[in-house]
Amino acid sequence: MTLDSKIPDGPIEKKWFEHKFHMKLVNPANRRKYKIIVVGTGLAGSSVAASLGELGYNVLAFSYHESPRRAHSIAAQGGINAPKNYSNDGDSVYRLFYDTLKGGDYRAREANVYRLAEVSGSIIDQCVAQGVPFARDYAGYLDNRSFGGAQVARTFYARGQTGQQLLLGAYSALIRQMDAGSVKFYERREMLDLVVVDGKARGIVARNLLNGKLESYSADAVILATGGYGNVFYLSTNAKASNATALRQSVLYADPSDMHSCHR
Amino acid sequence: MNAFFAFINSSVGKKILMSLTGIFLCTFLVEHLAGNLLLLKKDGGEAFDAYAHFMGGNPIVRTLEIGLFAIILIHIINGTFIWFSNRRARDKRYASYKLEENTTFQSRMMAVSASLVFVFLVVHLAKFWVPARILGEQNLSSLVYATFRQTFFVVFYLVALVVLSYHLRHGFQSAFQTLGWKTKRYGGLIEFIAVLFWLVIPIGFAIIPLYIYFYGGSAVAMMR
Amino acid sequence: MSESLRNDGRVWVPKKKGDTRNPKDIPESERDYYLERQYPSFGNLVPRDVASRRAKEMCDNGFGVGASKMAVYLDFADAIKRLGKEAVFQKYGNLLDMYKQITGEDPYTTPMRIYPAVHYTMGGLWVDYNLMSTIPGMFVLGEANFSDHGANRLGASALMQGLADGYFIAPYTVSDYLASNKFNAVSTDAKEFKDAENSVTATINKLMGIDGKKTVDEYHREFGKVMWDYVGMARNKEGLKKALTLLPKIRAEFWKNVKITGNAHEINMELEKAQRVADFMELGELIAMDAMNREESCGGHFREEFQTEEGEAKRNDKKFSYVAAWEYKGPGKKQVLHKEDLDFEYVKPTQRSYK
Amino acid sequence: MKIHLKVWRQKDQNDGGRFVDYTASNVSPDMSFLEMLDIVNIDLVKKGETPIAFDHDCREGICGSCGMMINGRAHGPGRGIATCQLHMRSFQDGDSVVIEPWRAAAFPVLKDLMIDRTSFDRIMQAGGYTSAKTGGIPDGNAILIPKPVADEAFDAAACIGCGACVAACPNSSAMLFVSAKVSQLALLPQGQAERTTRVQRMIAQMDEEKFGACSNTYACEAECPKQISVTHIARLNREFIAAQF
Repeated sequence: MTLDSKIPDGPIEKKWFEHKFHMKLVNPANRRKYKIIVVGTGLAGSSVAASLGELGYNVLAFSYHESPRRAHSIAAQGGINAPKNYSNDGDSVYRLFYDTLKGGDYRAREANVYRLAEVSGSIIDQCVAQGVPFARDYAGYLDNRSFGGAQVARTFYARGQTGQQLLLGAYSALIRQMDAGSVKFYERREMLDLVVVDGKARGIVARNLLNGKLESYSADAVILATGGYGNVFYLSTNAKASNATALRQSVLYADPSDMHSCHR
Repeated sequence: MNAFFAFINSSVGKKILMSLTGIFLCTFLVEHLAGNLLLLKKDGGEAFDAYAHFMGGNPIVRTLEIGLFAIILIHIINGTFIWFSNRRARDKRYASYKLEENTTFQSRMMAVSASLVFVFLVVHLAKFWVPARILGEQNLSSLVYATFRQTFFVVFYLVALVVLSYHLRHGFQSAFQTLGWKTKRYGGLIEFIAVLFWLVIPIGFAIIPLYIYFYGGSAVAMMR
Repeated sequence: MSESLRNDGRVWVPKKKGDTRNPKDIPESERDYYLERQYPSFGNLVPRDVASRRAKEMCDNGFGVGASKMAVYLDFADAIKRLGKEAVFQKYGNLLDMYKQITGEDPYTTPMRIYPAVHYTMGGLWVDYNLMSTIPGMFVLGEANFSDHGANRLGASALMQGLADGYFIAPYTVSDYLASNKFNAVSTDAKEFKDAENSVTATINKLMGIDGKKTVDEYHREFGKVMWDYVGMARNKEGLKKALTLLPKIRAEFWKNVKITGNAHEINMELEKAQRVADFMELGELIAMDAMNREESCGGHFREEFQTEEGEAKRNDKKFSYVAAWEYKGPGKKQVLHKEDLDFEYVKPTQRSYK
Repeated sequence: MKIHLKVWRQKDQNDGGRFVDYTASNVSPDMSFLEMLDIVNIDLVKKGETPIAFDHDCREGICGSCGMMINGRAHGPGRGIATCQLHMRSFQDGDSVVIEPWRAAAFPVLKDLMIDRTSFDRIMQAGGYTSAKTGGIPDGNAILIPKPVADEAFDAAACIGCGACVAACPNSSAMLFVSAKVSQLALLPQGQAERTTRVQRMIAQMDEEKFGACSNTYACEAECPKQISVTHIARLNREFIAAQF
């Protein structure tokens, strides 16, 4: 098996822009014909389910929690980075890209990291629009603080509950789509197997945690947003239910030894 | 009309109705007390009787009186309705429930104090309102003086006023909370005005039977 | 506790080994603000892999504080003096309250005692630029994929990556995938679904049928302790070797001796936990194997044999500038390593310095 | 420490349920209440019995999963904490502790101390959001929000949806929960477009879920782990009245 990262050509600041243009689109009228499964409704899962639902796809979202609002993204306290340079201390997309790559000790893909830095500004705008109460100064402007591994103040925060507030933002986007009928949420379901048909991911088998019944769901694409595996180390700040079960597939684990520590 | 029905039928709408009727009844108390204080005048009840006569004869007042009864009824029926639906909201009781650590005595006793006030109201109407309005009693002051010379009625009224005070201690500020006026800025002011209703007014009412019982009786007798 | 506390909190240990005095009684001159001393330009704001390692080092060398001696102080006294208690409360109030509830100590008056713990995993499922895994049609987002943080994640970037993937990347790439492929309707009655259901049922029945002596929690703790001790913040060949002999033993014992009560047709949290722990065990071994294979130090992966004179992670870009992706070959079988080389066109790798 | 427990055990939704006595020995004062239950559960499993089911996750007081009635108090003794933040140092050696699930018609018991709080999600679904679309959003600083307003909105947004307000309320009313969201979005400029329909729909859904009416006892505020103020309920009421015009 060869690993093709499919990184687009061109200068780094143009890669994502060009790639977006060259990607194929689904006609808005045809989108409802596609079914997409999203497993996990933390930050990544809720936000993608909401965004795909809004585009018009038929989304089935699964969580082993009773509600998307319980996901462990909630426990991230410190803040979220974005190179808005509101603090006028010389921040830029390139500097965030540089800091992230350096902070990661040069073991990440340049193109991915650049794209992350590039879109991160829009995340702040998105969250503000959802009503996330970021810290503000007296004039009403967004406030920033500094954070480990950077010499600029680019971290946006909501007291010490940034993760919770961002998750509630994504959750609100998700329930809006549930209200609109484009996303159907399945609570207390744990994905136990991925189903591959003709070489393509086409569904999942999940256990209904309330009655133990196995339930199968088919779709045209499956998105896993199932979080990390920090609980492999019993001594972890991760929530008790943070798990790796859904990851157990004949796919590749990359850099599994890079685990991460923080202050407790 | 549909929107109004939905509004009044919602749990918050019912509470708002409760608040509005409650506040109206509070204003009635002010008027009622002002009139009754005429009983303290040492004129053998003349001023009070004139007042009672005016209230009984004036068609506008009589119409308002019907409104008053309607509002009392709405307050009672609506309150009962809310009480029952609140009971249903908890299908199974707690084995251990320390509500007293989180709430005031008055707030827990609203249904009880309401029931007691209702009992009082029935006695009160039977004692004074029925003779005055239905049986055509002209000399209401004498009836009052006679009643409050009896120890039983004085004690009964005092107890009722204490219960009413408790009901208003929670009810008055609660009405403003339900109407959304108990904000950080005006909460203090509302608590301040509330003192008038749960303390000053009940004391005002209490003075009348006490005064008659201890002093008024002889004073009136001397005038006659 | 959150890393953000290091913004205004100062990290220190007593200069004297095994100092048991109350922190308030230790004068300034006898405190070692070691992060500020060792990293004058970043000070308390060094990345978390560095801060964690230094804290561990301080404790390992006998400078740890508290009853367990496995903690360092994080002190807000200066910040409170400079900004006032109210300002500190505004910024960190709920974190400090949380600490107070856990420990019963007031962080506004007594320095907090902190120690590193696992918090986030940088590794994950391999995905391409479109966030698609090696299985067509399966996308992986957020912490579950490996892609953006490298060997160490900067603070305040986890939330960023989760939302970037979800709002602004996957909606485009998933659409592209759907538009580029043809899909026949697949019913959940298809053989592939039935097979998957049967294999899941078999695993559940197997777990329920063991009826051994030890609880899932006990295995999790036992396994986790081996992971923490030998595959944790600092690793070496000997330790990893030991872990790789201990871990399979624990796993084998788990499958013979775990006890799960109740049945599989009701709410059964023990069964749920058992399934997760069974997976952790396979994954834990893989982590150890990968750590063994990567003979260099980088970010959160710290091999004691590979460090600079100053005790920092020493990379070996010649040999290990690649993403290690392991192919799962079925239970009990050895995973196969695939490599994706990392090219650096814009930012040339240098020795990280936060001095 | 030794603690005597009286725990509500209920097999499933249809089971009548009953109290069962347990003893937790070797409890250290530094343990959290949930860690104490973990120990009881390990003993139960060893004895071949089913462990006590209770919801829990982050154990840092932020996810809102845990919650139980402990000696007649939502989240147990103490103020401003969730069950996971309650520590055994709040009890004395030999104490008796009664543990029950939240009781409300809108929160059916699933098993033991686990309840179904999806009614909260259905209320949120009825309007607890802004209609922000993904992308195409103005810059975060294009909307100025003065600090006092942002702070007050935050106070409301701090709700973790644990249900303690409902559990503590003598009427099982969800007004504090609903008001937290309505108040947050009513304060912020982003929430203005749906201000009217939001409050009407959310209250209608709250009533449909069979939560009780608020009688302003303020038991909710007293037991809220995030100490959300009842002034938000006042704002909810104001919003509801204003929505009629």
